[in-house]
Amino acid sequence: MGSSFVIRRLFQIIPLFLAVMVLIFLLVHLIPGDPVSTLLGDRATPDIVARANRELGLDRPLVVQFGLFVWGLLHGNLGESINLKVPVLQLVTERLPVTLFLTVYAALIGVLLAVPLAVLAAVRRNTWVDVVIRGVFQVGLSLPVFYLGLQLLTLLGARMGLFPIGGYGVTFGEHLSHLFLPALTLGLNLAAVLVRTLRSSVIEVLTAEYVEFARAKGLRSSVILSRHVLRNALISTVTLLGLNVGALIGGAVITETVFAIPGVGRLMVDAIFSRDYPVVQGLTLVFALLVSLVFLATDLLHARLDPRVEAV
Amino acid sequence: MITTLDAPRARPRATRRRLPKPTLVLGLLLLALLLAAAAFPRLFTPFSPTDFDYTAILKGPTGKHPFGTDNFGRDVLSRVVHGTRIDLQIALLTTLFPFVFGTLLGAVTAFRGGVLDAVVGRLADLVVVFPFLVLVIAIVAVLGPGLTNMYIAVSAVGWVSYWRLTRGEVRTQKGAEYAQAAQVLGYSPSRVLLRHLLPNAVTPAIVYLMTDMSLGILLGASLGYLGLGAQPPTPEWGVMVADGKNFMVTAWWISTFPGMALTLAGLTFSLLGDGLADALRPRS
Amino acid sequence: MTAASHPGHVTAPVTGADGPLLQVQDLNVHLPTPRGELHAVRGVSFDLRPGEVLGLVGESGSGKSVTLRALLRLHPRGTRLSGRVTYAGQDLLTLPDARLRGVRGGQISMIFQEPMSALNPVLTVGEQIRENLREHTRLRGRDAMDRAAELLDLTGIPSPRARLQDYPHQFSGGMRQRAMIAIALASEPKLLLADEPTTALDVTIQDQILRLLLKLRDELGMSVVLVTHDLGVVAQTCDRVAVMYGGRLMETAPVTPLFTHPLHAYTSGLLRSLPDGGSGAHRQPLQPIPGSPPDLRALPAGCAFSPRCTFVTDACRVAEPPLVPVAPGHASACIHHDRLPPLQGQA
Amino acid sequence: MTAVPSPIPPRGPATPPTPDAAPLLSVRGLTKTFPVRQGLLDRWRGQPRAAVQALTDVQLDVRRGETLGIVGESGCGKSTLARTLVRLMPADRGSVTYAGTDVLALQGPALRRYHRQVQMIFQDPYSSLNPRMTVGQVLREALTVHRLRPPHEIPARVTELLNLVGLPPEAAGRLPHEFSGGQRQRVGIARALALEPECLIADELVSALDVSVQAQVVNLLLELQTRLQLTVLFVAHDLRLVQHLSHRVAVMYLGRVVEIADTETLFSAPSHPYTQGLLAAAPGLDPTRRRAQPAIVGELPSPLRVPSGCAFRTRCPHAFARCETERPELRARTDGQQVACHLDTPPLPEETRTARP
Amino acid sequence: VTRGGQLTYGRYADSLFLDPVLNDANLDIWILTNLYDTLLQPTDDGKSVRPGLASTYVVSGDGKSMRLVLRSGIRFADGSPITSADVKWSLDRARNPDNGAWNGLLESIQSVAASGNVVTLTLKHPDPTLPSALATFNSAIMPQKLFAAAPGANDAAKAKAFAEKPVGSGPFVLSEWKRGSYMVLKRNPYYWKKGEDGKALPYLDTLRFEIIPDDNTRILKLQAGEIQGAEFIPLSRVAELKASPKLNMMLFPSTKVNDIIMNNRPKLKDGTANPLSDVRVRQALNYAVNRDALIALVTFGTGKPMKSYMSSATPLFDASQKGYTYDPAKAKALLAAAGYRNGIDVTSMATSGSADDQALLTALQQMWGAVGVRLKIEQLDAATKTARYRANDFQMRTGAWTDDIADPSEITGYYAVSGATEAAHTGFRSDAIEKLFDQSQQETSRVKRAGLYRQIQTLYTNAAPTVYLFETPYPVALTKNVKGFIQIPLGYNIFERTSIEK
Ligand SMILES: Nc1ncnc2c1ncn2[C@@H]1O[C@H](COP(=O)(O)OP(=O)(O)OP(=O)(O)O)[C@@H](O)[C@H]1O
Ligand SMILES: Nc1ncnc2c1ncn2[C@@H]1O[C@H](COP(=O)(O)OP(=O)(O)OP(=O)(O)O)[C@@H](O)[C@H]1O
Ligand SMILES: [Mg+2]
Ligand SMILES: [Mg+2]
Repeated sequence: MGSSFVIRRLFQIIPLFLAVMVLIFLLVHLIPGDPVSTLLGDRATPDIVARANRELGLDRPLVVQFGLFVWGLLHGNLGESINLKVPVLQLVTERLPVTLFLTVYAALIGVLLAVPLAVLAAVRRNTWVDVVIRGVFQVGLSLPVFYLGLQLLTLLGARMGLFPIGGYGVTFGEHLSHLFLPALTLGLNLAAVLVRTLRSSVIEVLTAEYVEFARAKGLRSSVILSRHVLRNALISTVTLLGLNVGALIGGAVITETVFAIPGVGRLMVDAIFSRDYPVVQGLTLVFALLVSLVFLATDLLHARLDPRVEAV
Repeated sequence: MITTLDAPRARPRATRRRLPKPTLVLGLLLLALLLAAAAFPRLFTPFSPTDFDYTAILKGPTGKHPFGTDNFGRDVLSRVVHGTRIDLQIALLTTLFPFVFGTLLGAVTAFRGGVLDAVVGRLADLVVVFPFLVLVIAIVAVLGPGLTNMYIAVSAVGWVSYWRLTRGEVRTQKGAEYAQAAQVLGYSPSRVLLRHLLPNAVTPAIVYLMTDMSLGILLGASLGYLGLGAQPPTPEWGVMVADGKNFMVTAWWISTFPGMALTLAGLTFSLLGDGLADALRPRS
Repeated sequence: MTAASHPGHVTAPVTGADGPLLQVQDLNVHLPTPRGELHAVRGVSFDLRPGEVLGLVGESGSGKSVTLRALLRLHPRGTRLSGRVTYAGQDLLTLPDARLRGVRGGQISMIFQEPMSALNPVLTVGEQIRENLREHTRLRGRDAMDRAAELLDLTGIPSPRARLQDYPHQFSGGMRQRAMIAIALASEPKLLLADEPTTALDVTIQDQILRLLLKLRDELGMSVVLVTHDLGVVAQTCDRVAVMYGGRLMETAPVTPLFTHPLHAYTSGLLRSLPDGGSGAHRQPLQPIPGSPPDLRALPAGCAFSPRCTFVTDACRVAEPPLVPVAPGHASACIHHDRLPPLQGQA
Repeated sequence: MTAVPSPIPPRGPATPPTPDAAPLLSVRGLTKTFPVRQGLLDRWRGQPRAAVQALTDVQLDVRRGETLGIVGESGCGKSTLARTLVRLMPADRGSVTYAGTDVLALQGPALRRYHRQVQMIFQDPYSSLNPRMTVGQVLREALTVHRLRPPHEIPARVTELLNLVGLPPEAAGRLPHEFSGGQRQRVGIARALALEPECLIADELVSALDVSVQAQVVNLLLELQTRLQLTVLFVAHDLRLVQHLSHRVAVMYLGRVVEIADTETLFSAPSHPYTQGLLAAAPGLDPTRRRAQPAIVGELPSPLRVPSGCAFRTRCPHAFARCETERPELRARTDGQQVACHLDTPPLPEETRTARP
Repeated sequence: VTRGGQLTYGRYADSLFLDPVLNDANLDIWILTNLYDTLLQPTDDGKSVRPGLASTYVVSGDGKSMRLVLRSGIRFADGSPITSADVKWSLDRARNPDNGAWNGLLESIQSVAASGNVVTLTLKHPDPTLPSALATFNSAIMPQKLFAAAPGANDAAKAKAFAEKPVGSGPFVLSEWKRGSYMVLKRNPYYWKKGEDGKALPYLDTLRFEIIPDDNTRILKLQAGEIQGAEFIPLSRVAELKASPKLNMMLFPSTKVNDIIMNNRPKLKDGTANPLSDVRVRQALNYAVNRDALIALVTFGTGKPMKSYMSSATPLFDASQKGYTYDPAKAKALLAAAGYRNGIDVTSMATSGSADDQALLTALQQMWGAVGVRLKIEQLDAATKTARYRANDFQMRTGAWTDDIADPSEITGYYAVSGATEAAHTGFRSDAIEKLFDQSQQETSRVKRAGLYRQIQTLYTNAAPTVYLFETPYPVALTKNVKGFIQIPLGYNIFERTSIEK
């Protein structure tokens, strides 16, 4: 695989980014309402609004604003939040790690839950074990994130006092314990998606001829499961994870609200609602970059796991 | 005239009239229940879903109100039952356009390939790198909240999955010999595509459609939580769950029953999806 | 029960050992299917001498693979097996799992039709060979490495040490089949079960692989059960042949008599339906067996071949004829075996 | 002969077509490559880097009324050739002329007319029929789309077609999965015949069928060809079948035609070392005659990296320096045989067949 | 009282900009006085003022100047003394018409003179609201030197930098701020005010604000003891938390009024005729509201009916005001009289995602439906709603108001007087009210002002430019051991006397 592969892929991201940029710029500026009105509240007089607009450069033609946005971008400047009056880059560096932590944590929990259970369900397919596993995850798939989150929070957090309620904490250990419930919430949702697909892919692997060949070689079941089945099942897991990362980050928007986590998801929603253009634009680009990188990482990981991918 | 060399051997009739799978049967039964609730809500409950009853605010489940009442004294059962219509509508309308458009586009781009395929592919990339919910929120913010705009927003994003599924399937099926035969028989591309390829390539999309329907309801709920979904006093399950969350401690029934309805609908669609996957698979 | 446990043998050409290596008696396999059990293998009996290559032929769905897999109990969950499979004095059908594992891949190895799907795509060929060595030998580390290279070399793969690091997809079809054979040979088995090992290959490669099998048989003295539906392969490779139809053995015979004097209507029909392969274009009608291969769910009463048989009489439809010895080393389940016309151009 | 009653009265050998007639179908310099793409998710797919050389400068003629057999190892481009001839695939280079018209340039109605004349029948009995259409629908569609019969005559024609391929009329109401493999191939043939073509291209028509059924379909093809004066391109890898059916045979290796000759010549005096090896490698039915040595050694090269010069040189026992640098062209030998080999008469491999008891 | 300790207080959203002059939002305003001190301070009931950094203030006889004397020994949180120059600079900055949205409160000041510890304000005209204005956040006294030392080319840039780590003279000083997550305030050791024990306030060592947007989560954290106080308890949970033995559920009186703001113009923005331009229709809508039921449904019994456009906690609220009673018959009659026998269709904008707006409008739909008014709810996100409102492009909207200054002039200027914002964008205009208001703005006699305001309130109620709904308190829940916290009617959270008892 090599660096050329990575470089080529990175180059492909550039036109995508241009498009994302134009789209998001148009989108946010099409939204009725403006940041100043929102900021200043009902009572601000037209003078005050006009002055604020002038100060923020929002009275200029859209094309000029777009040009300035791109110009800033080229200089590594994502602009400054109208609302919070801090550079967007600062917001991103402060909050992105939180969301990343949450997303990775959730993905981990989701995979750790889904993989063994999906394998179990596949091995015991059409028995009650299978039915129970699939049933439970079906429920998980049908419940809104915020509902699931609040229920977990009430039960495991408040009633049983097992986990802190919300927040992010300061140390790594605190992150782990604070983010456990939100990560579990997201992870359960993800696991529900994973189990469905993974189960059938494990069944497929289990009936593959190389598994039969492995049995014919006299290998014990544990070896067959861990070496032959799981490794292949992981390939589809990785692909699926990659494809779901957008949804995972999307789900973080609501989870972050419920669990009072200062991540980019909540920031994004707030920014949309308050028409904080620079924040929306900056964050969207960061999101897009992130998702693209995740796709790239998925591909690379896939290529590592599956030697066929790199063929030719 | 060549005489018949061997008598065609029809498979035993049982093969054809095979009973549908239990999953499909259960799914259809549940769907029937949901449709009945949507069509004739009054059969299930005498109360209006929107009328207030100041004398019965936040009352727990009783014989009169089996699911209790909410903070306006509205009967939760009748709100859940009347919500069926809205939620089935959400399930349908959040997925209908993406399904039809995405599937057709997928079929056409896979069949045609070339520039069209590449352009649509880039477009799909664009949609995919945006976090789904964020994009939907942004679009709803542009258009204003409410179900109709939610449908528009979801459609703008949702077609990609169908496009991808159908495109992949058509690309596979395109190689199948029956499809090549249709081309060699001199059929027009549209006939080959619509009459031969699409019916054989649409199954994964239909199966996904079922999952997507429950995802649609969930999305409605999430947008409801953010205030962008169904508007009051419309009884919509997701919004009911969201509204009820403030009463989760004091009046659990307000959010629990709509939550169960959501799960039931999700289960229905997923059973139907599994069942349809079986039923639609041509036997060979 | 049939009398098939004592059909005679061609003298095994290589080893002089007497007594069968493997003895299969009245093997029955009931497979679970969504539409109820399927009786896929019905009372199959045969035995196998050391160093012998037995061909198991028959059309698609006749039960060849199921028979072969049943020998090692490689059947789907819910399958019912009955009968006896005696190997080295033990019944493989009742052997405890742990001991069976030692036989599987150790004493008796198996190879499959599709090398691409039988090799795990995500493990290197070397890993897949060493896996077998770890299970059945005491070789570890370097030694295992060396042995693996040796095995690849034995199957005729050039620069074997380097190829150990390759993944199956980096091999060509013929090399994959060789690699699978190398894996199967890792434990120096006494018996190789080969399920259509060359069907997916080109004739020139098929030629090489079959030749390789015969060479290994000669060098290592192992026996081979070769499942195939290609009569040419049988003619070129096997010492003895068992013909299956509808889950039963129809005829067992040394290879030459089978091709010259088939003693079952089905075998005869099969050979007759093939183009005779003279020197030029013939463009004359062939002589097909009418009808289509049987559906195991709807077998006729009596002989399974009776609906397609040109020699059928009422007697054929009464009961399934047993496989009985009809000539030295030659057994047939055809009650009209003595009334079959000779094959054209032979005899 | 046997006592097996044959439904088709045996005939004498079919008269070979007149060799001097202008070819019905003529292929010149046909070349086709498949770029191999790399990558995982479609959207990130990169630029083509390598290409499968499926057909290289293929050159052959098919005469009216004859059966031309095409043999060769798997992946040598037989199917690609067949598909290119019926315009299922565009060619990179070269020309295909059918009765004087340039096939590769046909468009719209002209292409439809061509398809009425040249039909293809397919290998896979399971995938060559639309699983959702009954046999009747399949045949009716062919008849209606091309307006071959007025609507009221269509049912009768469907029955007639079914009859032609030996299926009963009630087969029209069944779905493909209700038929056996051999019957499906008959349906496939009926579908092709619905257009009343002059030329049939049969790609591995019977390869997927059981031996006992193969002969049924082969007989049907023979019968139809004689009755309807069809020209047939018979693609197969079973040498015995090809030998039985074809007037002439073309041998392909890695995308190239290496030898064409009439069947008699090719099977009795193969000229190209590959043809020789191929014939030798085919397992004969006589257990008493076994060869001790492999017919050809070495693996088939990857079509992505076709050897320079003569593609067969890596496995050829007679290869010499020129084979590596210069590609041998297909040249006519005196007896109407065309061979692509630098050696005029490569020695036949020595007779290594050994008799066994 | 117990001294020391840390109080963690759950807020629903984070502050935005901690500059007293340039800020815009309640999120800032309501905690600013913990960081910045003012010359005067509002009393706990929010109805009058008391000395702050200035120990005394005297208004001249003609009402055209004010003299304030600074306390001695007062210091900023960094230990530097507060001088009258700081005061002059701060007030000049606060009243600069180019600065922020609040400079109008100090509009009457002609000039500020500082000498020694005396500050003299010269006024353009007598201004009865000035003491209140000097007790308002935007007149906070800031350290001129530190501000000038902040990086930045102009006032705006410096303000931005300064507000990241502000230093004032309030009871606390900002020590750490992680935006959107938490804010830590430390005790200001130089604070001048003394506590019950005679030692300097505040009692707490640390005050920590945690940002917890979700109501339920905030409550769960409080119940789990992870935080000691939580603001904006949903009113639906008040009864439940009141019953909790571990918590003090506080309902602090507020100046918050909840109403429906109507467009009184004859035509709507899209050109259609607007029935709400008829005073009878507007009155009918007021009569058709069952406020008691609303209070039960929407505020869960915590609110009280509005009797005037201003809250009963606003100074000079006229206790004799009756507002509107619930009288559907009269409402129908008025509608009929206005010619709308078949009822009318109206649309109200609501803030999407606001459970209160939803509950309120759902209830109003029912009540108005009973008299033939068909209400359509149009949910818009806050930004769109504000933009539409500001452009007068609406028919009705949910409205809420909280006073920022302890004086009725602010709300009156916004609601009743057709200034720059056209009487809360209603388009309502009453010459009588305009005249009375002008008078009241120069009237220094509290009694006379009260009389003027009584007339204004009566006139306003009769003209009914808005639909009166209810007043709601500030619901704050604290653990039982938290003492001395107060949220005054203006919304300020006052932690200076808060302590955590053992
Ligand atoms: N796992 C299974 N479950 C159910 N039925 C099976 C299973 N495996 C095989 N069968 C059925 O058992 C019968 C015998 O199958 P088997 O695979 O032994 O045939 P075969 O002779 O090997 O044919 P082929 O030449 O096609 O490989 C067939 O009817 C097949 O459909
Ligand atoms: N659509 C395609 N895309 C890429 N490569 C292809 C495609 N079709 C065929 N090929 C490649 O072209 C080469 C020739 O293939 P083709 O199918 O013509 O061979 P064949 O002679 O018909 O083989 P077989 O006997 O296995 O049917 C092969 O290497 C094949 O992998
Ligand atoms: Mg088999
Ligand atoms: Mg082919």
